[in-house]
Amino acid sequence: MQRIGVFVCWCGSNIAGTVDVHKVAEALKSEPGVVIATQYQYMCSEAGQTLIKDAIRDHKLTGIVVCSCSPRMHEATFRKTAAAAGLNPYMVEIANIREQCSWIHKDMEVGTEKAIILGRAAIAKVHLNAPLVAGESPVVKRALVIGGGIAGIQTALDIADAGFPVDIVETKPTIGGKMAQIDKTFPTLDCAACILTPKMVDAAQHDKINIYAYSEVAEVKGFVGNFSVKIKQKARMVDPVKCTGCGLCVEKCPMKKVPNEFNLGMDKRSAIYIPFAQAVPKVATIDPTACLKMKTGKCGLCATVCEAGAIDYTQQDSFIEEKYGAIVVATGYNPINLDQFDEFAYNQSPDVVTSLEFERLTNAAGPTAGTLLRPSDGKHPHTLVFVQCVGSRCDGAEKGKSYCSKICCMYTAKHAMLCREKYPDTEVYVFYIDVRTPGKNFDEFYRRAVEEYGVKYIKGMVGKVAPQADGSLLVQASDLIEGEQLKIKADMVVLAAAIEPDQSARPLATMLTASMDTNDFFTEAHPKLRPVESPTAGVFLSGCCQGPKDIPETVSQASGAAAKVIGLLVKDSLTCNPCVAHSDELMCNGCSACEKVCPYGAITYQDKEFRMPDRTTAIRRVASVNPAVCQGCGACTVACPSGAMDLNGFSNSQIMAEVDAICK
Amino acid sequence: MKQIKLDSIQSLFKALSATRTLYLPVDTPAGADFKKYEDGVLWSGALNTNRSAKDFFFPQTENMMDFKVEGKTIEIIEPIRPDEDFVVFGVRACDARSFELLDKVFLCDPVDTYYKNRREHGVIVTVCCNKPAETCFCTNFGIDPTAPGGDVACWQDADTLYLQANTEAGEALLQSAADVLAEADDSAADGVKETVKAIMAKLPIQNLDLSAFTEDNLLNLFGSEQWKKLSEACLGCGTCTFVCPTCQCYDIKDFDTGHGIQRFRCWDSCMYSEFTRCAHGNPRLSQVERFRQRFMHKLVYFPANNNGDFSCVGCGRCLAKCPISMNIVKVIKALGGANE
Amino acid sequence: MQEAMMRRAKELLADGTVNRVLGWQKGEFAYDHTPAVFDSADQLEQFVYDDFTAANLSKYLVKETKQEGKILAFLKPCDTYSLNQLTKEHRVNRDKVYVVGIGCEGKADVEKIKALGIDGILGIKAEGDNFVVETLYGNQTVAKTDVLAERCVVCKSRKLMTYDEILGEDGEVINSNRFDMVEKLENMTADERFAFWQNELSRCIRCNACRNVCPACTCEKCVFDNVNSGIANTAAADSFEEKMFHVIRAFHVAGRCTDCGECSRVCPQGIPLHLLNRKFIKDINELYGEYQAGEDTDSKGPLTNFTYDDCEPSIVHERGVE
Amino acid sequence: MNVQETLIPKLGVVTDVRIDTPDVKTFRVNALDGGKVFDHMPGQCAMLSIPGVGEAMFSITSSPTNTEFMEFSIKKCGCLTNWLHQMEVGQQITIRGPYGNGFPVDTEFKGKDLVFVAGGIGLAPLRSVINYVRDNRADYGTVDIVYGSRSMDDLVDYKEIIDEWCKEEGINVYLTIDREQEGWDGHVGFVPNYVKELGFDTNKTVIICGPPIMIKFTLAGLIELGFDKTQVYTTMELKMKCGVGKCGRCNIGAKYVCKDGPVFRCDQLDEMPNEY
Amino acid sequence: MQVEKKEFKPTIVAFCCNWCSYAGADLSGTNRLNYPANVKIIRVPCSCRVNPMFVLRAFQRGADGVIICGCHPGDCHYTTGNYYARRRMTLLFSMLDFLGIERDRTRLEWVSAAEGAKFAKTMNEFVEAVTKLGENKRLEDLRCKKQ
Repeated sequence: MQRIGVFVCWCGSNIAGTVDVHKVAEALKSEPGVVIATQYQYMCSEAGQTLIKDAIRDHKLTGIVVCSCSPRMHEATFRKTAAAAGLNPYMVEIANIREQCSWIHKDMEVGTEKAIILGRAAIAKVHLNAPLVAGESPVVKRALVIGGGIAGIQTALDIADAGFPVDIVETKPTIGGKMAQIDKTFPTLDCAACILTPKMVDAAQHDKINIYAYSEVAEVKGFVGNFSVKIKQKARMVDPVKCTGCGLCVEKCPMKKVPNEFNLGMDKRSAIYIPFAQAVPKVATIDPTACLKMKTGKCGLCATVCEAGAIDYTQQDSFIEEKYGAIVVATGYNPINLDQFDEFAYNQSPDVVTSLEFERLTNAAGPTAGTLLRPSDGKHPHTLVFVQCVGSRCDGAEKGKSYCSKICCMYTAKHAMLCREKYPDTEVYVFYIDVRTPGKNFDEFYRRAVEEYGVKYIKGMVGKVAPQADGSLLVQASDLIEGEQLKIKADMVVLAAAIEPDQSARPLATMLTASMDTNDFFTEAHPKLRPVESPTAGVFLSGCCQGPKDIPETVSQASGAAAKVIGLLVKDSLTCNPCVAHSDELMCNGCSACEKVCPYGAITYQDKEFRMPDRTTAIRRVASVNPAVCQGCGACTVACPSGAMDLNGFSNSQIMAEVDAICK
Repeated sequence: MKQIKLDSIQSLFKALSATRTLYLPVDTPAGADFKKYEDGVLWSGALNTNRSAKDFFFPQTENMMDFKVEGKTIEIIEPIRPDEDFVVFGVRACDARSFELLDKVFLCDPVDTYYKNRREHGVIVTVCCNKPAETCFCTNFGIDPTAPGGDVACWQDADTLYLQANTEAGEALLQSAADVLAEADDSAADGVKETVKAIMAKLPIQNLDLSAFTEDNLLNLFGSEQWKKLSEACLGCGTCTFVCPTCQCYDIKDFDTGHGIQRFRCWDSCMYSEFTRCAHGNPRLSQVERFRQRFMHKLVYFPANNNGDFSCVGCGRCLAKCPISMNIVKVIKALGGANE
Repeated sequence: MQEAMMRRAKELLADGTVNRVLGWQKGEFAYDHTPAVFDSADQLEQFVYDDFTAANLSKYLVKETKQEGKILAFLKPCDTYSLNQLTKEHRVNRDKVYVVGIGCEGKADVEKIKALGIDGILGIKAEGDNFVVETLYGNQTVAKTDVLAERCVVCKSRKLMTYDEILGEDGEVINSNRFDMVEKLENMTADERFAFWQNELSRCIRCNACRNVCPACTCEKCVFDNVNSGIANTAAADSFEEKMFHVIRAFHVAGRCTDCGECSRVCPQGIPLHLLNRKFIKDINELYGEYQAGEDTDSKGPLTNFTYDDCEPSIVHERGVE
Repeated sequence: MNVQETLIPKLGVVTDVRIDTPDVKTFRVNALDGGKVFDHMPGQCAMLSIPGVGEAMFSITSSPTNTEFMEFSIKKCGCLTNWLHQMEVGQQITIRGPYGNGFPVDTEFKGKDLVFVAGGIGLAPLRSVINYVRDNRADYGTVDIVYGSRSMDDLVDYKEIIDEWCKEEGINVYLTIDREQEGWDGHVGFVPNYVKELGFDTNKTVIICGPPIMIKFTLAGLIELGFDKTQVYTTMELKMKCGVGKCGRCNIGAKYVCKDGPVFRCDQLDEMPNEY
Repeated sequence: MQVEKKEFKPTIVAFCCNWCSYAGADLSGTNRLNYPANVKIIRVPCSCRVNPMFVLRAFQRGADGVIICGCHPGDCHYTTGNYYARRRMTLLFSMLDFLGIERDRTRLEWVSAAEGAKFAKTMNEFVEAVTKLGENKRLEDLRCKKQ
């Protein structure tokens, strides 16, 4: 039985105007456990708080109920008051008799009666309150960034500049990501490499940044402030420390017929390779599926020519374990596979290319050294057709994505414009559903493409691209504005393929217990207010893994995520919300229902030995809640059939006691 | 002996229900159960009801008293005890015997006044079982369904019901329905009795060897290895206890109604894991122990305290209703022979 | 079949694959077989398998897989759904069970035989499509289909969902009309539905047989047994409590119930409890897409899942009869 | 007496609360109009209840010879006892009883030398007998009391023991605690061992109450000393609901603890199944 | 003499999530938007904290209507809580309907922190609907009725 004090606030006339506060205090005095019930003009005032503090001490109160304004207003105030008087702050309950009573009811009798009932409910609840102590968990002052594209690099640089060590894990042999493959950037037409590579170098040279290239995250354990991550370093067959990146091995490698993924397979590379000239780390990598030595055991030429002695054919995948306080996901995107879009003849003609391939074809470091040539015959194309929304905004269709890929309108305008600028003899058509240009200088950019560069924008969809015997492509399309069917004989067709999250995102999300939407984009903690955080505490989102975005947006989100990470890492420890779920291990079935509904991944299972009722011991699978991660929503408490899961501060019995008090 | 034609049996029910509440077995969507007689309610032809007739004297839940608690003071409000006279018609011999067994528990010192009060207000009309089932084994406990007992015993042939008062209350009851009853020869029901006796002789569960179940053998039986195997499939539900006419364990609980505390008692089952749990532990932690308790109670403990009377009447309800078909007959057969 | 099963059980015991066998033991009568664990070939002489071995054995595996060694379990198709669900919920260690799946053509319900007015059953022999029932009052012949258990009449699947080997023929998922009764109730007026359930549930004696037999109800401690839960009760003191018990129980197994029908089979008062579970299954199928609990061991159950465009609860107003 | 008087409780009021140990309090209970709620014999029990919280059986700690009030020494171990421990003077409770057989103080014990062996809260039921014997001193022989607890602070009724029992002629008090403790210069060690060390004359009658494990080892020690089980009495505790042998809960074999017990002679226990 | 019939005032329990609906209720107070006093609010962290047990408990203890309010789908403070609540309550309400309990006794409504007016309107509508149904008879516990 608690010793409860009830404090009814007048709030001037705000409450006392329609609630007879004296009567409320008088009525609540006879409730079980109430040892003092009093009223005062302003409970939140210095004098009011003193009254509460004195009562706590004088009457040895174990719980207090304040009948006043909304707990959203002054719950924190009165908790502090209680704490100051030596009472656990979670032994305070507020009965909201202002916003939810005096302000909505005009009749004194009605308001008073309701206030008494609300007071009773709060008393019934406080009877079952238990003192709660906020736990603390230490923060490891190191961040992990997963993905080394522009998003990851920017996040890492910002965190590192604030003085915290950062590791970047990149699955490719080099960082740089998609931006490294891009030629120019809209709307300014800067050279992508010119602005990206310095950042890559900055990252590489930053004493707080450590890059694990050609590596993957293998396992994530722990929680905010204290993640433990296992990183798999894939075998490169080249010692990255010894390798000087001289490129001699690449030159001498006899196996030179490997499709070059950096150029999207449009040219070949050798079995030992450095993806591109500005790669970071600039270290060679042996492709074991192509290397003659690895496949047949015969060759070993690279080892012979390597002066640094960096080649090591026996190298194995290795694992590193590291602790982090925060994890940033920056896994980026890929264009979708176009196998399902047969109407565009992508698989039938080499002259039908994706926009990213087109980037490589116009890039000075690309397979054609920057000259726009048709992949099929290396001739200069004259008529180019750009098709927008290939796989984007396919609502209801069985193929493609329902969302807008966001960047296609602008890069297509860029491609079309560059085409016309470099090769004025070309005719450039762009087929679109809508042109979406909501960004700084975006619409101006698009209008320049149309007005200054004479790109022919046609609202309509391409129905079919048919390769012709003469090597040309017959594009059949409809012009929705003119209402006519068009047939265009094109030399090249460029498809603005939809973008989708990288394949690695889904398994990573599982490891991180971070939630994803149906398109495999990571969900943010709040779509408006917490767009750079995952609902899983300590996991942050940067770049296209959260949704399609262009470079400036990516960079700003990257910096945003970095700011959040820094905000976390500057703390020495995290104070946990004590109103979290907890599992009664004796009743837990280990069925995983709670784990499945937890948005934060706060619930884990372990096999524990128990003494069973029949005097035997048994190993049982039981849930445990990490109070540092749990946010206290209570979803698990209802998912749990046995009632083993309960929520501090809002326990089953507390809520039922309130129900009982209200209904009686 | 009195008689009435079956086709005018409704007039008997009307007459009986005129002065008191009449309960009789009525068909429900699944089996028969005792229901209050109202116009047009038909007497079920079923051999036995799903629930036993013990409800009438020992209902599943019964309000014992109320409390008003205010501050430090308590007020005890005694319940209003039902004072309505009632008659239960159609009780079988086995259930009729169960009342005698319940009496031994509830009417021994100190008397349970709740039970006693109901018992004093009830009149029992039994009916001879014309078509015993394979699950019937009442004869093992000395019950003769052709002499079903109660305040009034009845026999039924193809078209007539014969009634014989056994007690003063029974006489009074028949008197109250004298208008619809005709006189009958005392031997009128002998034919029915003979037929039933002949059928009884063919019942599959007869001559159960109960000789092992004595107080002397208590520790032997208690320690038997058989319990583990017998109880292995037991689900720990309370079906057997709740359909049993002689199970009488109860719980006393308080319920906060929001405007007072109601103290009620309700059936409880020794098969339930919570039955003996208390603040400092539980002496019967496993289902084996609980299962053993139930059968030891029926076959050994109860007889030890009650002149050797077994606390089973062979009604066969547990045989028919146990979800896993484990029952007292299987237990008797397993243990009866196993011990000297 | 019984012979084949006994033979196989003895083989598997002999070669050490398993050390125990979960099956059924011969009863007192022709129809009252008890689930049992056999640990020797000798004991297996008591093994029985026929039209009356109806109990779903999967729940026993919760307890049994905590013991040493592997156990052989003979499971009917509906039992395998339960086992899958239990495996999914980590209640049963699937590695410690050797499942011999047995084809099933449906089980007979002795209550249905009795309901035909056949009393004093001394023996039941299967002869082709019929049962010859020997009784105290003479022999009678009934068609098997007439006494098929209700749950088997509307059987949803005769396909084994998980097994290590099969004895007999594996069947198919059946497009059954198991929701007919639920639909019939849905089409009644609210008053009629209330009257129907009032009549059914008022017979409940809170014996907990439905809960204790249910393979989805394997809680370490049921909320209704836990004095601290605030809703614990042993016997219903008011008609509200039966409703509370059955609604909450149905809710706790919603999305997990495999519709094995054990609850209705064991109810001593013959309450069609499976209709409550089936109502949830029907709702889930209609509102959230077809879902059959026990079909697999890794899918997310409908109540631990959602989509952004799920219907609102107000849909209740738009369906069925007010 | 019928159940109307036993199942329906009487009202009592707490007139004094004494803190004995950190988890044991002794409550003095009177009828609402003063005096005792009912009379009882040593070793008998009563059902105490707070409506809405619960009802449980407690042994009556005070002696029947005390005509003014009853006392209950209650250890905090569950929902109801937690609640009872929060009670203040003036709190009403419901009480029904007396239940059980009690100790055979007027028959078997008469004229005998008595040895009381208690551990922890196990002193509660024995205190009633001890004080009864003290008040009828002439009827009994010598009295030895062996009482042990985990620590000095856990000795119930320490004050009464020191101030009254120890000072009384013909009563020998032997106190012991489980482990060495500052401020304690008495015996240290477990009760069963201490009993063996003391080695009582085997014609005495022994009354034991305490944790089951203590009873078990003390009994074994007594038998070693040459005692017969018929000379040893103990008192049991099980879950009880009705107190009148009808609710079916507290049976050990064919005996109901609430009615046939709680006091049993140790040879009787041998005839009962080991289910307690 | 005319017997004055006491006007039926239903007891309504409203479970409101802390972040949206409870704030919405506060706002309707701040804006002095009237709704009947028989609505009593219980604050829960999220609509997904509402256990079907609580709803039944309320009816048992004498509530005539139970309403659950949470953040709009997509706005849940805990991102997904209200989606679970939506499924749970849909199934619960459907089951209660199946048992013949009046549909208008239960309701789930999404009310944001800005929707003070919607909160008041919803409560007014709900109280009106429940008043029309009269006393809760089908899910009552006779013991809890006021004598």
